[in-house]
Amino acid sequence: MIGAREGAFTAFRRVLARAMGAQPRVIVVPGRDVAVARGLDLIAAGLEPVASPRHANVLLIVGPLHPQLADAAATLYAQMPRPRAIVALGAENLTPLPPADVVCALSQEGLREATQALQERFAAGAFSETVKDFDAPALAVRVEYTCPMHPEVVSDEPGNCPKCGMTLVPKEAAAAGAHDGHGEKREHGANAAHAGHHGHGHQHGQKAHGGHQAHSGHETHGQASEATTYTCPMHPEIVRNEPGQCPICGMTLISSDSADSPGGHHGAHPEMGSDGSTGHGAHGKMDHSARGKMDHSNHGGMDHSAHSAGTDVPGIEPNFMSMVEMTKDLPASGDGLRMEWIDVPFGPFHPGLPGGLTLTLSLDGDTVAGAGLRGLARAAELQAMLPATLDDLRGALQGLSPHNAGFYVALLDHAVLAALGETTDLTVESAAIARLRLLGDLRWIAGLARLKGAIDLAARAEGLHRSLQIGHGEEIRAQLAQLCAKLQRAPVFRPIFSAKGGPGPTPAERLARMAQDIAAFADRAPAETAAPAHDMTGTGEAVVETGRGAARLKLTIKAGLVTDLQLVTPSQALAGHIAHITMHKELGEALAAVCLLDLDPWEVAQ
Amino acid sequence: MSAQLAFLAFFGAAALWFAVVVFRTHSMVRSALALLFSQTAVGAMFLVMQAEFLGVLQIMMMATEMSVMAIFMVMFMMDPGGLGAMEMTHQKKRSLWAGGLALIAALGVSWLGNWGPVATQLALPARQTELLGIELLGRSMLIFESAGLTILTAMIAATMVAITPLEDEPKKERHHGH
Amino acid sequence: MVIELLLALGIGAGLFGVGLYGALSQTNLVMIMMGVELMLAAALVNLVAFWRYLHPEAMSGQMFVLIVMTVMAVEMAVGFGVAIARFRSRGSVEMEEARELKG
Amino acid sequence: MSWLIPLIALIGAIYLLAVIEGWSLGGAFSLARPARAALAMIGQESTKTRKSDALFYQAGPVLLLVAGVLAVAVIPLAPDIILADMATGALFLNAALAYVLVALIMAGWGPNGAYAMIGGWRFLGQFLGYAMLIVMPITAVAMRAESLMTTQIVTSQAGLWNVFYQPLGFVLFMIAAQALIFLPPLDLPVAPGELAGGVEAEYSGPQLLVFRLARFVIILALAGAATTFYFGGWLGPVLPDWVWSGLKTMIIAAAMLSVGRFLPRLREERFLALCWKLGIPLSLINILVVGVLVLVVPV
Repeated sequence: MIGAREGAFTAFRRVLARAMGAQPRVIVVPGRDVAVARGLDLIAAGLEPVASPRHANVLLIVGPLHPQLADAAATLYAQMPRPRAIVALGAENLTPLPPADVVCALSQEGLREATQALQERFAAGAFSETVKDFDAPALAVRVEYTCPMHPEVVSDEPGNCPKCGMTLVPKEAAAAGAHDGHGEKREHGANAAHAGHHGHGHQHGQKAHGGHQAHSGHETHGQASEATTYTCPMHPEIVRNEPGQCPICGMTLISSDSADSPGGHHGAHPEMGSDGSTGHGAHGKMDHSARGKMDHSNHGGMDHSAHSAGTDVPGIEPNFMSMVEMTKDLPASGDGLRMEWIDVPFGPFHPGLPGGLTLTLSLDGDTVAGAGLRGLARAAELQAMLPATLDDLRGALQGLSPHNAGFYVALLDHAVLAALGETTDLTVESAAIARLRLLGDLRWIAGLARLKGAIDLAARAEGLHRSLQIGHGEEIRAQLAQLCAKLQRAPVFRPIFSAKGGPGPTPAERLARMAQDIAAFADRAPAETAAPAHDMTGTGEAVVETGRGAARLKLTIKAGLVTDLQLVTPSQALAGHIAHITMHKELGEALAAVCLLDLDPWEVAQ
Repeated sequence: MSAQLAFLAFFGAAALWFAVVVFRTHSMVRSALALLFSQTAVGAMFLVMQAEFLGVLQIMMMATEMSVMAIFMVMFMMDPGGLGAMEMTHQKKRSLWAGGLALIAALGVSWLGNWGPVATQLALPARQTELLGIELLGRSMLIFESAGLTILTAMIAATMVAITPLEDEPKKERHHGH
Repeated sequence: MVIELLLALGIGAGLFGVGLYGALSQTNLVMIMMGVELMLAAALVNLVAFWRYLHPEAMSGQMFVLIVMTVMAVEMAVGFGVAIARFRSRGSVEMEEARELKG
Repeated sequence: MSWLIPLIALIGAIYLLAVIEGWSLGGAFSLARPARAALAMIGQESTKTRKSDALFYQAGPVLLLVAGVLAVAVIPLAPDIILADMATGALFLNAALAYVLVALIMAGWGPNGAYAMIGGWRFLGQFLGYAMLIVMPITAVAMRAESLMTTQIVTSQAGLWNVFYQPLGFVLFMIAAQALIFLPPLDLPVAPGELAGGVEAEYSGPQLLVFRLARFVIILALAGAATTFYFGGWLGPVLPDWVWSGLKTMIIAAAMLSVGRFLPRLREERFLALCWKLGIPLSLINILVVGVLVLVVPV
């Protein structure tokens, strides 16, 4: 096993290994919702899904691993304690992850086989004398130094903050290799190092840590200092290529980009760009062993009048750092208490959000002060494959999203019919579409229930989803109606499903539609249209009502090839409202609001 | 050396050590929790001195108080993790002198004073608790009730001071934020 | 037996000294409150020691301890109320910045 | 040897609770499950986060366990099977359980992770809600028993169990207990769906085992406290004393573990508002009613 733990395989450890294999605790990539959409039942297969990678010993990859999630999956894998295993269901290329220990088909049968195989793998190789550290570009860490009070001050070397004179605090940023095309170095904070499950990676030994640091720190240093110039805040005529002291007044030189617009960065604070954590929370902690007390004699030349006139009032200690001065530019909070903000990534593998969706919340206490959203934007891949034959397109649409592929294919069929000039009567297909919608609704309910910890509801919704998926819809019609009625009426669930004023259909409307669908749905997939003639030409458009709003597809077909395609999905529009609907909300409430939107990460743009 | 003396010395040393840590660490959370452990050690001293009710009460109350202290420290400090190793003191020398003098004075008084005979007989804890209850609701009832009233007043007053006047609030936010 | 009393009083004196140093030397309101708490704890130790070793029969000694504990709680409540108000209006609870109180 | 019996009882009860939890949360009833999980955790490595406050990170779960064990110490299994029959037992239980808060703040702050930290501070908010609701019902119980000793509280219920004598206090106490040990629907500090485990999200291997173990000990302490305060402890016909208290404790603990399955998580400010606006007045009324009952109808 590649993820074995170092050590001799003693008799006692054999017992431990058997226990690990008998009851694997899995973390699912991209997420449990995807596993549900693929018709998998983890608990029935003898697996125990867990929320945190630290509690897991098996990384379960469901379906092909999207390249955009690969780095985050590597971080996730690195966060798992050893011994750890990788199970790939229907996934082939796992780089940068090591090859999977168990590869099986993407089905419940496959899952069962994988569980069996895991047991053997653990029993045989959970411990090993020789283990290799897992390393991936996404894990490499570059240390940069930032001021706890001025997050916009970023330097590659330790020293004092040019604005307030505080000792700069080391902070981890993503390695040079992990950021492709991000020009600004401050964006690293929100980038790959944070893209994983938690705000930081994890280390198995000091040697690995040191190695990363030395390696990446060295590499990026040269790159950064090339572009940056350093200037004195008091004497703008002094411009140097290297950090140092001003020859006129002795102040520490500050890098040009922080000198340019000290206020501008604060303005950008609510967005994801700058890492707003100032000391407390995700970064700043206890590490004063390396540094002594702040040595004032070291920067004796620091000119305090640069702050403001206020500091010179008699009776105030000469080296006093005014907190009023330092915090006055920071953005205010909704409650008027300006506190330190932290940017916390939720996702892409967050247990309460759709798998693949990355939500970054700026938290002020536990109140959301800003939000950013990143999906996988796979709709763009469709544009890249044009012109394409209808069959290719259909295949691509089927693989586009595990959640809404059914809708896409139905859209394609009806758009093609429209292009042929036939009247598209979606009402004919409405029973089949209603079933698709119901499946979506059940996943939506299960997701919300998981987020809110209502395990029973989640299990029920997932069970019904499974029955509906394998075509036992008629048998569970009554149960579906019962579930729907319960959600509409039960007082304990009312706080969740009574949200108003959000974009898209309100939860109450969606539940009402669900009740209609339960009465109307038929147990079959939308009928496929007959393949049109190979030389057909035309333009067609189709609209399908999904649970979250209308999806629209416009096609231009020339001589049997699709040359132009416009796919408009509800998630694209809904994603724009994220910042608005989460603003000033408590964290759990904000997550619930995002979850209520039922975004499909495969549709949301980056 | 009696067991009581040994335990008293142990918990006393712990209380003093944690008290010093409060002002020596840069991490605000550590500082607050060091104060908690100092107070807990004081509570343990009460237990050693056979004041069971007071000891348990002290241990219970301080856990809450100091945890609240910790979150306020994190809220109000620039660098709660202590990473920047900021200097957060002033008039250090004078304070040291003042603290030292107070210590010496208190020690002097306590060591020079004539405390008279020391009591050895003591009521059992259960009886003590009962007696304390009778004291509280008998002779000292007025004091006890005023203490309760003071706490209530302080709570209400503190809340009043802390909350924002509702009308000013949105204006200020707009002014600062954007 | 008097040695225990002296030890307890000595520890009380130590706590008081440390608390006084903290209350005078810290610049942050919350840290100053910590110093005050320590001084009050010193008073508590002394009170309990006096009760235990001098007048264990008088429950008013324990009563006094309860009152001091109340004072500690009141101090916290008022202190934090003031701290929040100051933080809201000034963005700081640093004593150096409470200039209007300096006269 | 008097401590040996409670200890064995404690270990057995914890195992049984773990089985119940696995059944309630995971869906499958399996006797071997907790043993396997424990062995697997022992075999895993303990991860260390970068720039953690190592002292708090290590001490958090241990303090939680210590708090739990101290709380269990004052719960009587039978008149003579009790680790420490303190004169202030009921208060001591509170004091020990107050350190759950400290342990969670330490465990939240220690690992230097956002989820853990939010979880730790969330628990402080939750504490402000339940703190009064756990003390005031106990006050009413102690009023009837005229003692803070847990054994005396049990004997005071010989005529009528407190659950019938002061049902209001019982309900409030159970809500507070659920919040104290952060079980769903009041599991804000761990919130698997929101914070991926919150305070325990960064723990792995043996440390996670200690954390989970401590949690079971505290659940047991609370269920034991509910038995002692409201269900007449060891009182009951035919069966031996310890069987009665053990049985009652296990039933209450099982109820505490499984009720959250059916309820969505309560939001923090809603919980706080409920506690302060409804809970505290109700517990004051409870004290008043019990006071009147004690004076007027001695049972």
